[in-house]
This record gives sequence, C-alpha cells and structure tokens, in this order.
Amino acid sequence: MALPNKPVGELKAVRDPEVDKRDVDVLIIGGGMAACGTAFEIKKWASDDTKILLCDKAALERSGAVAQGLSAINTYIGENKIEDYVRMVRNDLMGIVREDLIYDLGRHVDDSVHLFEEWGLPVWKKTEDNKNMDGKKGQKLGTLKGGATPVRTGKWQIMINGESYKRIVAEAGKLALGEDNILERCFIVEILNDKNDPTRVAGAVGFSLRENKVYIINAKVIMCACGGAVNVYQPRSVGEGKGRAWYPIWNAGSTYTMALRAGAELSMMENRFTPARFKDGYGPVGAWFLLFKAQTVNGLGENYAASDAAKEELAKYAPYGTAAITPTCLRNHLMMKEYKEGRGPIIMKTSAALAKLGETMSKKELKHLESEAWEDFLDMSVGQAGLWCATDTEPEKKDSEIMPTEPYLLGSHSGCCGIWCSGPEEDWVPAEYKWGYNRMTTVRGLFTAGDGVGCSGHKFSSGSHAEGRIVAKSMIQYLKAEGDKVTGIKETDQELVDFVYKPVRNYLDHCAYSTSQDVNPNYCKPAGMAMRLMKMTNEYGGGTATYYMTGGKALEILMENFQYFKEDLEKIAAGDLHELLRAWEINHRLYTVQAHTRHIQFREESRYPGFYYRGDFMGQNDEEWFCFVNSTYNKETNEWSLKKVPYQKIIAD
Amino acid sequence: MALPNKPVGELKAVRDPEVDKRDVDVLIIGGGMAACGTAFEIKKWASDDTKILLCDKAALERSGAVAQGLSAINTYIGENKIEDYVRMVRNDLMGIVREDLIYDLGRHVDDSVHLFEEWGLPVWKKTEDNKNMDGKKGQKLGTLKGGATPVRTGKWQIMINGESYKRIVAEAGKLALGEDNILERCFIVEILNDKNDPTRVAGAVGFSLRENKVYIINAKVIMCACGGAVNVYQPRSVGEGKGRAWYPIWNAGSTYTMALRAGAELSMMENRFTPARFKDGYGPVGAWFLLFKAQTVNGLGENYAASDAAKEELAKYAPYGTAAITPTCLRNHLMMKEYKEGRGPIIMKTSAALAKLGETMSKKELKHLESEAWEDFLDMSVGQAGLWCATDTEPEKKDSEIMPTEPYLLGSHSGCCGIWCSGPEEDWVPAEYKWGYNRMTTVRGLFTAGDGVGCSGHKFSSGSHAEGRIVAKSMIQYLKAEGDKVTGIKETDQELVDFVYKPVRNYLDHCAYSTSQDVNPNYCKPAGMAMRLMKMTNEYGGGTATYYMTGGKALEILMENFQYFKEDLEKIAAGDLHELLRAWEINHRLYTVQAHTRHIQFREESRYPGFYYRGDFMGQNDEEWFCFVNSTYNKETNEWSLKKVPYQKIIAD
Amino acid sequence: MPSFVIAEKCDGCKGGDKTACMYICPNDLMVLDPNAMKAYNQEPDQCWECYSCVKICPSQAIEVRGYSDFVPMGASVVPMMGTEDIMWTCKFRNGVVKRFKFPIRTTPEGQANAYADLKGKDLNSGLLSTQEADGMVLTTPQELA
Amino acid sequence: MPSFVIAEKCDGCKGGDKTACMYICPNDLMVLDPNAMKAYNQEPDQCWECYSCVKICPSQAIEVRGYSDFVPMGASVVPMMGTEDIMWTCKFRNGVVKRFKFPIRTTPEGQANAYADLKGKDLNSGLLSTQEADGMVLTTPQELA
Ligand SMILES: Cc1cc2c(cc1C)N(S(=O)(=O)O)[C@@H]1C(=O)NC(=O)N=C1N2C[C@H](O)[C@H](O)[C@H](O)COP(=O)(O)OP(=O)(O)OC[C@H]1O[C@@H](n2cnc3c(N)ncnc32)[C@H](O)[C@@H]1O
Ligand SMILES: Cc1cc2c(cc1C)N(S(=O)(=O)O)[C@@H]1C(=O)NC(=O)N=C1N2C[C@H](O)[C@H](O)[C@H](O)COP(=O)(O)OP(=O)(O)OC[C@H]1O[C@@H](n2cnc3c(N)ncnc32)[C@H](O)[C@@H]1O
Ligand SMILES: Nc1ncnc2c1ncn2[C@@H]1O[C@H](COP(=O)(O)O)[C@@H](O)[C@H]1O
Ligand SMILES: Nc1ncnc2c1ncn2[C@@H]1O[C@H](COP(=O)(O)O)[C@@H](O)[C@H]1O
Ligand SMILES: Nc1ncnc2c1ncn2[C@@H]1O[C@H](COP(=O)(O)O)[C@@H](O)[C@H]1O
Ligand code: SF4
Ligand code: SF4
Ligand code: SF4
Ligand code: SF4
Ligand code: NA
Repeated sequence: MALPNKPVGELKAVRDPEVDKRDVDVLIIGGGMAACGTAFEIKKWASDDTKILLCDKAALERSGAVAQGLSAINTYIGENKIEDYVRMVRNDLMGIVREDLIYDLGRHVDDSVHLFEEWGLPVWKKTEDNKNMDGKKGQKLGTLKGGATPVRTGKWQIMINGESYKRIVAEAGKLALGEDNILERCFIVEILNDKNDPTRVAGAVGFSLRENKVYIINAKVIMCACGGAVNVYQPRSVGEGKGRAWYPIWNAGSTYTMALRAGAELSMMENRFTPARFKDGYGPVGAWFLLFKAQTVNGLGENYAASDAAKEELAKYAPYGTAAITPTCLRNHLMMKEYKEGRGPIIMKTSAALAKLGETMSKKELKHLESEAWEDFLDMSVGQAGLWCATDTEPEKKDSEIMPTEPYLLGSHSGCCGIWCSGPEEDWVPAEYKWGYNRMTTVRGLFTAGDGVGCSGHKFSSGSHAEGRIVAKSMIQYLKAEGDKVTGIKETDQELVDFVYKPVRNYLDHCAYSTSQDVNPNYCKPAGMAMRLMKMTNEYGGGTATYYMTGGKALEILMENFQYFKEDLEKIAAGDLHELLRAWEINHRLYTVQAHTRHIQFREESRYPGFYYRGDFMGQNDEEWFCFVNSTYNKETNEWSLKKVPYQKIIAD
Repeated sequence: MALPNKPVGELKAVRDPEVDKRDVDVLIIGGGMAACGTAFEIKKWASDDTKILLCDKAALERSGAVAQGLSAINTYIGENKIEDYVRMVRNDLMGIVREDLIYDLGRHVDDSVHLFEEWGLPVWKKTEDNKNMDGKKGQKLGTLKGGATPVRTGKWQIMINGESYKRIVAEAGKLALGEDNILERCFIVEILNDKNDPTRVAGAVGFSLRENKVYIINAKVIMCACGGAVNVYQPRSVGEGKGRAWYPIWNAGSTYTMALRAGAELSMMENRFTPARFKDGYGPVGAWFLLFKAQTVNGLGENYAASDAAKEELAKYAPYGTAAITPTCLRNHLMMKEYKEGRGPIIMKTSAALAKLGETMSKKELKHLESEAWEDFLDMSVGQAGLWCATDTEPEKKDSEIMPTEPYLLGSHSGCCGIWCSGPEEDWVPAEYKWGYNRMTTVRGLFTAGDGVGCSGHKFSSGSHAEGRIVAKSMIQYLKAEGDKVTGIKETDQELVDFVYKPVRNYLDHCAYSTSQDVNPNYCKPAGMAMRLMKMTNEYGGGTATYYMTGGKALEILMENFQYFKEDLEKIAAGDLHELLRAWEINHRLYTVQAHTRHIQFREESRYPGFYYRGDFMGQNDEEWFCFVNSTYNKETNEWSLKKVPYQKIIAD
Repeated sequence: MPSFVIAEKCDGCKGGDKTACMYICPNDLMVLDPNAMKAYNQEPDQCWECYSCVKICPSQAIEVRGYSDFVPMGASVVPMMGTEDIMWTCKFRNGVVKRFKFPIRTTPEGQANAYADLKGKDLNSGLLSTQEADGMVLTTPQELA
Repeated sequence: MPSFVIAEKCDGCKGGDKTACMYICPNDLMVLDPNAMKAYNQEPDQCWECYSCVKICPSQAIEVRGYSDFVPMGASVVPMMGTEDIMWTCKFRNGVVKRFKFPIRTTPEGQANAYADLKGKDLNSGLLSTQEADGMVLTTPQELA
C-alpha cells in the first residue's frame, strides 16, 4: 500500500510520533529484485491465513538497484553447464566462495528469467542467420523458455530492453502479494531478537517517511534484502555529483548492519567491488568489451592489458590470473599499475572498435549498432549518455576514458561480501555449510537473499530474484517448523520510539542555540556525518585516495575514528522525516563499512589486488588465508569477533 | 575607508549598479603584507599631490595570508650572509631562480622586521645563557635593530608572538597612507590597458561587496599584490572542511590572472607548493622539525627519511638532493614514495621528541615548551589546535599524522611561481633581467610584489612587506618618468558595467525558470563551478587524487575541460553581492591554474618531484630544461604562448 | 545530473492524491511545496539521475541538468514514455540531436502473470512453485571435486 | 571548523555603524540578518577558521565548531582578546582543559610609528626611506659566480 504521498504538513518531524503496531508471520524487508522474488513466490507455499508484510523504504515500482532499468541480464545459464557457472564465479572471486550456494542459484535462475519474459520484459533474440533482434521484434522468434536463442554478450549475459525491468518485476510481486500487504516509504531501522532467545528474531522497528509514525512489527520469520552499500566510500565526484555512484546511492548497507546487529555472522566482508566504468558518468563497459570488442590503452597509447608485462603480472596470481577470463579485480589491478607508474589515464578506444565492426557491416547495421551502444547507457545509466552529449562524444569519433570507481559492498554483482547463510539441506552440501533452512543466516528465523548472501557473487538481477524465491519457500518451512517458538520482542514501545526518534529529539532540543541550522556544537547533521565517514574510509580504508591501498597503521587510525564517529552519532539531529532517513542510513553505513575494514584488518594478505591492497601484506598467502573470514558483533558490548572458517571444495576444477 | 558594513538591503544584487569613478596616480590592488609595505613606504617618495588609492577585497586589519597571525618570521637575515640566503633559496627551488631578485630582497628584508618590532610586534629573544624569552619578556633585552638576539628555529626563521601581526602591520600602513585613500571590500576584477598603448596599464575595474556599485579607476601606475592561489586544487577535505586549506582560502589567483590578462609575462608557473602539514588541521610542522627536533616514521614505524634508500633516492637529484638541507619538494618526494609503496601513513613522533627534550629540561621549562608547541598552532592555525583537542591529542602522549597538502600557487613561501619582473637597475644584474624599474612586470606601469613576483621564493611575510616597499619607490620613479604617457582606458563605462555585472544579469534573466535556485539549465552557480574546477585539476593536473602525477594525455584532457569551463563561465550567475565575488574569484582561479598546468605541459621533465610528476617525463633533464619557462596570454584571441628563457647564474656555488 | 522542475510546467499533480514525482523517487528527494503547489528536488547532491521522476511526471515538468562537478552545460537527455516504448531525445552541446526508441514491455501494464492461483505441493523439495508445476527435476552437481 | 553565532548572545552589534564580524571576515562570510538583528555565517564551507570574527565580536557571541568532515565533537578552542595579550581556553573532548596566554603587541593600539613625516631623498638609489634615514649603504653581491 502506497501512502498518500501528499506532504503531511511539510514533513517536519515532531517529538512524539504515532505508534503503528503490526503482528505478522512473515516480514520481508526491502522491495528490490530479491524481495520481489519473495513476494511473488511466498503465497504459493504459505497457508492462506499466513500474515505477510513487505516494507520498502521506497516505492517498489522503482526501488533498489534496478530503478533505472538494466540493459542485460547477467546471469542466464541456458545452454551452459551449472558446474561451469560455479567455476567461473570461483575464479572471478579468487577462489574463496560458497560453491553450494552458487550451484543452487544456477539451477533456479533461469526460471525467474522465463517469468520476466512472460511478464513482459523484452528479451533480445538471435535469428537463424545470427542477427540480433530487439525484445519487441524478437517476440516472433518465441520465448527463451520455448527454446528461442538469446543474444549473448559473454557466456552468461543476455541482452534485454530493460528500461522498465523493475516496474515489470514489481508489478508481478505486488499482484502476487497484494497491495495491502505492502508498506512503502517505511524504513526499517533495526531487527529485534526474541525476548527469550537472543539467537532468534521476533520483529523489527521502522518509521514512515511520510507521517510521524513508528512501526513496531512483531514477526516470526524475517527476510532482510535491502541491497548492498553505496556511499560508504567517497565517490570520485564530491560536490553535487556525489549522487552519481555506479551502484544505487540509496542502498545504505541496511542488509548487513541489521543482520549484524541482530547477531548474524557476516562472511567475506573484506571483499568489495570497484568496477571499471566510463569515468564520471559510471556508464557500463561490459557491452563495450564483450559485444563491441573494444580495447583499452594507457596514457601512452599502449594496449597495456595485452603486454608481456601484464601477462607476467597476472601470472603472479595463478591459477586465477592465468585463467581464460581474467578475474575482475585483476583487470583493475592492471589499470592501477598504469596509474601508479604514471601511465594513466585509461582510454576505451570506442572509435576503433566501431570502425572495425563497420568493416563487415552495412550502414543500417552500423546505425543499429550505434543505437545499441546508446541503449546500453539509456537503459541503466542515463547520466553517462548525458555526459557524452555534453562533451560532444559520438563514440565512433571520440574515445572515452574508463576508470575504476570507489568501492561498493555487495554480494550479488561481481563481489561477494555478505551474510553467512545455510546452503540447501542436500547430501552433496558439506555439513559445515548447512544448518536447516536454505539461506537462513546464523540467527534463527532471519533469512537473506540477493546482495545479502555472502560468498556467492555473480547472481545479478535474475539470480537475486530467484534467490528471493528460494528464501520464500525456506521461510515457510521455518514458519511451519519453528514459528511457534517465537515469543516476542523484549523492548517496550516507548523504548523503541525513543530509539528511532532520538535524532528528532536531538534536533528539537538544540536547534535554537545557534543562528545556523547546520552548524551547532550540540548536534551533528547527517550530511556532514556522511562526508566525515567517507573521508575516513577513503583515506584509511583503501579508497580511491590511496589507489585502494591500506595497511595496519592506517586501519588502526580508522578504528579510532570509527569509535569517535559512533559516539558522535548519539548526537545526530533530524529536523524533518527526510533527514531522519539520512540519520539512520548513515548509522547503517557505519556498521557495514566497519565490518568491511575490520575484515581487511584481520585478513593479512592482499587477496583481491585491484579491489584493495594491504601494503603491509602484499600478494596472496594461500597457506594462511585460503579460508573464509567470518565476523560477529555484539551490540550490547560493542565487541567484534573475527575468525577463520575453512573452505570446502565441492566442484572439480 | 571602511564602508559602513551594515547590509544594504539584504545585499541582493540589482541589474544596474551605481558607477563610482576614480582618477588616481597610483593604484595599489591588495591589502596584504606586500601592499601594506607599499602603503607604508609610498608617501615617503611621492610628491604631496600624488593621488593614491588602495583597494582590498577585505579589511586590511585581517586580510590576506596573515589574517590569523603567524608564529614566526621566516626570513630574517641578521648575522647571515645574503649570498647564503640566495644559495639556500636556489637549492630549495631546484636551481632555477632569479638570484638578482632574491639578493635584492635579502638586503632589504631586515629593515621591515625592525619596523614590525618598533610597531609593537613581540619578537622572541635569546638570553645570554641561551634561554628563550617570549616577545613581551624579551623586551628588556632590547630590539633586534639594537643588537638583541632573536630565537631562531632554523638558520633563517625567528620566533614571534604573532597573533596580531597583520593588525599591527596594517595599522602602520593605514596610518601612513590615510584611511581616505583606502577602499575596503572592493574586489578588483580586471586591470585595463592604455587605449593607445596596449603594453601599458591605465586603470582597473572592480565592484563593491557592500553596495551595488562598480568602481572604474583610472590610474597611471599600478601595483597588483593579491597573494597566491588557493582552492585551485581540491583540498583533502571536500565537505564543510574545504575551507580549511593551509594557505588562505580567499586568495584566488587574482594577482596572476589580472597581470596575465593585462599582457604580463608569467614565469615558472609550473612551480607549486604542497607543504607537509599536520593532517587535516594543516598545522605548521616547521617548529616541530627544527625547534623540537621531531622525527617522522612511516606506517611500519621506520624512520624512512634517514634510510639508505632515501639517501639513494636523494642522490638522484644531486646537487640539490645531496645538499645539507634537503629541498622541500624532495622531502615530500620521500613521503610520496612511502605512500605509493604501501608504507603510509607518515607519523610525526611528537611524544618521543618532547621526551628527549625533557631529559635535559626542568618541569617548568617543559611546561613552557608545551605552551610553545600550542602557540605555534594558536597563532596561525587554530583549527589544528581544535583538532588536537577533539582527538584528545596531547603531543607528549599521542603522536600525530602529517601529510602533504593539495597544491597551492604562490611566490613568497617555499614556491616560486609568479610574474616575470625586472630586477634592480644595477651593474651586477644581467641585462636580460632588468628593463627599467625594479619589480615592474613586462607591462609598463604594472608592478607586483610578495606572492606576485616569480622565481624568487622564500621571502615570506617579512620579505613580502619589504618587497612592497621596494615597489613603492619604483612606482614613484615610473610615475615621474612615464606617468604622462598614460592616455586612459579604452572601455566605456557601460562596457565595464556590463562585463562586471554579467553574472547578476544571468541570474535575474533566468532564476524563475526552475523551482531550485541552484539547479537551472540556463546558468551555473559559483559553488558548483568551484567543485568542477577542482575536480578537473585534481584528477588531471597532478592533484592529490593521483599522488601529484600527471602526463601528456591527462593534460590534453584537462585543456579540453578548461575550454568547456571557460565557455560555461559566460553563464555564471550571482544572485547577491557575495555570490558575485565568488563568480569572479572562480574566473581568476581558472586562468591561474590554466597557466600552471600549461607550464607543466610545456616543461617536459619532472623538475620538482614531490610537488608534481610528469609520468611521461620522469626525472630532471638539465640539458633541455635548465631554464625558465615564461608564458603570455592574449585575451582577445584566447591564445597562450610559452617559451624557454635562459637562466643566468649570479652568485657562486 | 540532478533533476529540476520547470516552474511553469509543474501543476503539483493538480493537488491530487498522489504527487507522482514524490511517490516514485527511490531516494526520497522530490517534495511538494504545498504553498506554491510545485515540486522541487530537496537534495540535488543525492540524485542518482535515475530519471524515475522525469519519466513519471504527467506534465513533463521535470528535466535533468548535468552534475555541476563534471558535466559541461548545454546538453540534454529527455525521455518520453509510452506504454510499449520509450523515446529518447539526446541533444549534444554542439547542437547535434540523436533520437532513439526502445521497447519497454511486451504486455499491457498491470497484466503480469502473478500465478495467483498456483499453490506449491512439496514444501520440502528444492523446487520453486513454477519449476514444480513444470515437472522439473532438481539437478545436483555431477562434476564433484 | 566553521564559526557559528550563539543566538542568545548576538545583539547585532546593537544596530550600530559597524557590524564587527561582518566588517572583519576576510572571506566575506558573516552577514547580519537585519530582521532578526542577528548575524550568521553564510557559507560555512568557506570558513578558514581564522577566528577573526570570534576575536572581534564585542559580545563573545561567535564560536567555532570543528569541521564536520574530520573533527570529532565536544572540544572547543575559545580565545579572549586583551589589548596586550590573548588568552586561549582549549577544551578537549575528554574534558581536559588547557589555558594559554600569549602577548600580542607591545605598543598601545593605534600608535604604530608610521614615520608620517619621513621624506625620502634620493629617489634613484636602491634604499628604502628608513634605510636611507639610517645612513645605510646598499650592499651588492661579493661572491659572484
Ligand atoms: C545498479 C546497477 C545494478 C546492476 C547493473 C548496473 C547497475 C547500474 N548491471 S551491470 O553493471 O552489469 O551493467 C547489471 C546488469 O546489467 N544485469 C544484471 O542482471 N544485474 C545488474 N546489476 C545488479 C542487480 O541490479 C542487483 O544484483 C540486484 O538488484 C540485487 O538485488 P537485491 O539484493 O534485491 O537489491 P536491490 O537493490 O534490488 O533492492 C534493495 C531494496 O531494499 C530497499 N531498502 C534498502 N534499505 C531499506 C531499509 N532499511 N528498509 C526498507 N527497505 C530498504 C530498497 O528500497 C530496495 O527496495
Ligand atoms: C597562510 C600562511 C602564510 C604563512 C605561513 C603560514 C600560513 C598558515 N607561514 S609558515 O607556513 O611557515 O608557518 C609563515 C610564517 O610562519 N612566517 C612567515 O614569515 N610567513 C609565513 N607565511 C607566508 C606569508 O604570510 C606570505 O608570504 C605573505 O603574506 C605574502 O604576502 P602578499 O603577497 O601580500 O599576500 P597576502 O595574502 O598577505 O595579501 C593578499 C591581499 O590581496 C587581497 N586581494 C586578493 N584578491 C583581491 C582582489 N581581486 N581585489 C582586491 N584585493 C584582493 C587580499 O584581501 C589581501 O589583502
Ligand atoms: N573485459 C571483460 N572481460 C570479461 N568479462 C567482462 C569484461 N567486462 C565486463 N565483463 C562481464 O560482463 C558483465 C557486465 O559487465 P559490467 O558492465 O562491467 O558490469 C559482467 O558479468 C562482467 O563480469
Ligand atoms: N624538515 C625541515 N628541514 C629544513 N627546513 C624546514 C623543515 N621543515 C620546515 N622547514 C623550514 O621552516 C620554515 C617553516 O616551515 P613550515 O612550517 O613547513 O612552513 C620554512 O622556512 C621551511 O622551509
Ligand atoms: N526517439 C524519438 N524521440 C522523439 N522524436 C522522435 C524520435 N524518433 C523519431 N522522432 C520524431 O518522429 C518523427 C518521425 O521520425 P521517424 O520515425 O524517424 O521517421 C520525426 O519528426 C522525428 O523527429
Ligand atoms: S510529478 Fe510533475 S507535475 Fe506532479 S508535482 Fe512532480 S513535477 Fe509537478
Ligand atoms: S532522477 Fe531519480 S534520484 Fe533524482 S530526483 Fe528523480 S527519481 Fe529521485
Ligand atoms: S560581531 Fe558579534 S554581536 Fe556583532 S553582529 Fe557579529 S555576532 Fe552579533
Ligand atoms: S573564522 Fe574567519 S573565515 Fe570563518 S567566518 Fe570568522 S572571520 Fe570569516
Ligand atoms: Na562537497
């Protein structure tokens, strides 16, 4: 149910909000690809009297990473072997992944893609004579499910006309779940444990972005799928352009932070993703590399990636570096080497690539190709199209710069940080990898999917949706088996209201002291705290400021800064509901990026060169560190615990 | 004359400002150390009917670099040989300096220091038993002029209690010149050439920051001393903290830009200054190195600067690198090496230094020493004291990080970019270095001093003042000899008003179009343009983003960006007088930093490692580049010309 | 590239139940000024330029102007949403105009098949509801280490 | 570390001829809101924390709070200007307080010797007026290359 979006007053925050209490069986937090998968699937397995509620901080129609659209579905197994998919992911992520989760995802993902097409998502098709048809014209060739051939860029990706991808997926999710079971513009702040069993969840608390209202939700089972974390590191543009991150700026690490604070074990949080993208506009490069076969050169015009020096460098990271497809981090690593040695910037030779393709194409085909290049941007990164227009860049005439971005934390794209989850209860899954319900975290009754699941990257939009569906079924299993063990939350309504509305009280108590809204010694504002957090991570936590370099001493300083920051967050102030949102987002960002950097501190090697470096422990150290790193946090004592967890190999090389 | 500083209305800008015309003989632009020197000296040489006007964008009492105070006078020759001073500056600036200017400065600077003391500036003294007396207690030991001994940190610096340094110097300048001859809150936009002789100046145009008023000033001789350029590169803090630059944020390159646009030749604009400072607070480190003998260590705890590797590295830059005092840029270079190789951050071991000093000191002396350490900050960088307080840093207990800053452009501190000026008309000065009037630029009647004079760094506050006084005398020489050759400016009043108030018209014409003041497709705002300029220089012009690395390709991209930027500046909008100030400052910053990066582009070597690197031309190339680089700009055609100018050696090694 | 609202064109969604731009923005940026009855972007530096507000505005009152950090002025990228296609007009700084049209969906809006009546059978299997309905068999890895 | 104005303490310099903070700020940041008769810093992110406004305010109404980018909260550095000395109170985050007093000038304000009556003699020499008056002889370099 979308709230009436007319402003309530001027959305000013008041000291004492209304309390809205809900009692449900299943709570779905988030409304992105994964949550829409859950929304679609769950009623198929739940009994009719099961009460389900989905809370999204935004509007499902355009929430999450796919708001803007996408131009490709990056995971579609199709004619490939699922085992090859596992091997690809494992190699890309430098060996340490959860093969059970990846295999499981691989066997379900295509079903979601088939649904998308049925729901109306235009999927490109190959004609018999090997021509590309867009998703509308291609309809006459039939559906993927019916055996039609998709247009592949790489081995795993298929092209779509995905401007309305999220609208379509959300529509199906909403129809399946029912609008009445959906609360939009509800930001969930904290997941709450069971009063008698702190290892189990029993509810959550959040607030409305449209009315002065706190939601207190009792729930027996919860899925938390709030996407990854963006703006935890300083973006490359720091003024107005700091909104232009590659990954969705509004995903604030809520997934990891809420799970962590509820007691869940995180895994491989040291992993990050710093994709190479067209500089500043952050437009996608995948199609340019894979579809248009474009090459990149350094500042001296050399094809550095094809050089002998590059080969030598990659050989240091065998077997990953010497595999047929170079892992994403090592592709970055080669770029970083150029920058550091004074041979930047890196230029994508779009003009040469299109000229080459033009040699064997008709004018009309070329025009079509040009349009494909633009669609790649217009479907998911319009700002890049805007930048090309603003700099008079016609890619056939003028080349563009590419560059690795600031770090993002995510588990569904080419990164794998996240929550440690149970794999499927099946024989081939090692005992250490399963504890009852597929994708349940180490907290009973708390599930996750998409960006939330650790050690299992490369699921992308389609895999996240499929995973959300897997979780739907698991949650009903849990509900049936253990739902009645949930005894409720321990916090009183007043405690929860005081907790959630503290930033409002800080504001109201002190705002009259100085003549400036934003400069006041008695409180801090979210916008300033956001800059402070990103400065510290950028400089000490291996951000772009240091070419992703960090080390023991820098991390020590960072930890001190985090402690100050955490203490100061007690004084964060919000004058309106939008600012209250920002106040809680910065809180979620803090815990997530703390987890990330604490993992980097713990793992004394540089497992992902190109994503980050430990200057004091360069190179891989398989002897010591060929294992997962898992962490927990105790919110009562503010203590972190990190440990090594052995890796289990499942699929053959 | 200070304007009444009550707001005129709310300082909103109107379309048609009042015009205030002035006819003077001498125009002094700026009110900093140099201009105060001129103000003090000029009436001593001018005839009584000479009309003199000084325009400062701020209030003399606290304008310019010394607003906050200073804790040392860095240039006082005293017992030293002037020739040694020249050798020190030459070595610090990697060989290429104007020895005539430096020598000339050396023989005048102490006279200004003696005046400062007479005016009331407290100067520390050494007692006979080698104890330090502050400037108040030390009075009983007599004055420097009378033979008392200053407290020296290094060979050239003397300690002062300089909180009110600028107030004292301004007071003397104001008294000497007369308040009626001073216009505060007047920003000069452009220096205007003579209508019949474009190689000569005839006036200037500016505007009031307090009333809607354009000043059109006819003048026969002009001195332009508006300090250096700050915020031409992105600072290390990019949110609220971007005000915390080391050098004064309000100096916007007006000196270089106005001279350049009037036709003057700039020299060594490739030089910059990126001092090592306490991180973030930008507190001074000189006293810590020189007075407290503190050492710095890298992230691994190693005294990297004392290592064999450091010695080897420095040997590459002989004879400069192997001199007794390592040049400032090379001290930075050693730090950059640590950062790049993963051994950052750099820590100043304040605790060890104080402990060591404590071994031979009484409790009372130690307490005094502690107070000296704090004064060093409180006198010129209060924010650093604030940061120490906020991080519970007592330097005897907790060490602090130091780090090189973003680049600044200046000619009076440990940098030497600036305007190509005539040396004194004396025999020992090579013919190529003199063309009539000491410190006259290559434009007749246009003089400069302080940060404005190129190729002559290390004058600091005292030298800038003395140089302003030298210029005072030269200007009167010029006025007497050539004043009547000036025939007036060619622009009409209307043209000048249209030029200066264009940003206001842009605003008024378009502000109603969108519902946001700051986001409007028809104009740009100064704050956004400031971020844009700093992003492009930071990323392509060797800012901190790349560890000061740039190269041919990056500079090529930068030049394209500059061109877009210049075109877009036609659309800059100002809704009030403060914004009009910002609009013109960003314009001045653009030309200055363009000159800087064009010089870097022209000079195909890396002359100042640690200040900047040309990745495509690493190392010094004395064969090709042991020479000055000079540039001019033609504002009618938007053309830049750069050339090599031979170096002339004057003082023996 | 933050969104901005053209004052003349915005009618505040006629004061209706749903202020479209405010409803849709994933980052909670668009708000209605209830006095002026016009919307504005309350935090331009948090705008992802996702164009959700631009596409949904019934009055074509919202456009986007390049981020001031790095986008030269004068260009524009303007979409026009249809039910089946989207049309883009890309205006370059130098005046060049390119137009593109792409399909967006192949079914009528609101008609996605939610399989509302489908009920799963075996809660303990690893199959999703539609896989089960299709009679699929769950694969397990064959190439074990 | 931008300056801020404590609302209760600022009296707008009593509406007098000179709004002290506005008069002094080298970066043109302080302005008076003529309705509220209270001053404010109009562009905190351009504040150099030079303390000029803090030191000049007759009502001690201006303080500075650490830049939000990097300064933890709770500390303060507050000066008190005298005619001969300045006193600083430095409060640490952890409550430690340090006080320092430093001389600022040794002559009464307004009495700097401007040598108003001094007139130079030889306009063509390289000597400054006071050097000439002192009978100094201009040196030239002896150690030539
Ligand atoms: C941003 C982006 C993403 C991709 C790409 C390009 C770009 C520019 N590329 S390409 O690079 O290769 O070009 C992809 C591509 O082309 N193909 C593909 O299949 N996937 C790509 N992705 C990746 C996928 O989009 C991604 O894998 C999935 O969307 C992940 O799904 P999920 O894990 O569900 O996250 P989400 O972002 O969709 O949704 C998050 C939801 O949580 C809500 N939320 C967040 N915090 C909340 C809180 N505290 N309370 C309540 N709600 C709260 C959000 O509103 C949202 O609903
Ligand atoms: C900022 C700073 C500076 C120094 C130091 C620390 C710090 C933190 N250190 S330490 O690092 O070693 O610690 C020094 C030190 O201790 N000892 C020392 O002697 N010098 C130091 N400096 C250097 C000297 O201050 C410097 O050399 C001189 O001040 C240079 O004098 P001058 O060149 O006159 O510049 P200015 O900044 O003082 O004055 C500029 C004036 O121009 C005005 N202005 C600017 N643009 C204008 C325009 N368009 N129209 C009208 N007026 C327009 C300004 O308002 C100002 O009046
Ligand atoms: N140079 C490349 N080589 C191999 N795969 C790539 C390359 N660039 C992108 N990809 C893959 O293409 C997909 C989309 O890429 P991107 O646009 O970079 O997100 C992802 O699956 C990437 O891993
Ligand atoms: N490590 C050092 N060795 C020699 N001179 C220094 C050192 N650090 C600072 N100085 C000099 O001390 C003065 C003040 O230094 P700073 O505080 O760095 O501006 C300048 O003249 C510097 O050149
Ligand atoms: N993507 C588009 N956006 C806006 N107008 C378009 C677009 N494509 C075509 N047009 C206009 O529609 C008309 C018919 O164009 P066409 O379909 O290309 O023959 C012409 O006036 C085009 O300018
Ligand atoms: S959607 Fe369009 S018309 Fe409606 S309030 Fe927003 S800008 Fe105005
Ligand atoms: S473009 Fe997207 S992020 Fe920006 S205001 Fe519109 S909907 Fe919000
Ligand atoms: S100087 Fe002090 S009292 Fe006067 S207006 Fe400014 S803040 Fe108010
Ligand atoms: S501290 Fe300095 S820069 Fe900041 S407002 Fe006060 S006078 Fe201006
Ligand atoms: Na900023």
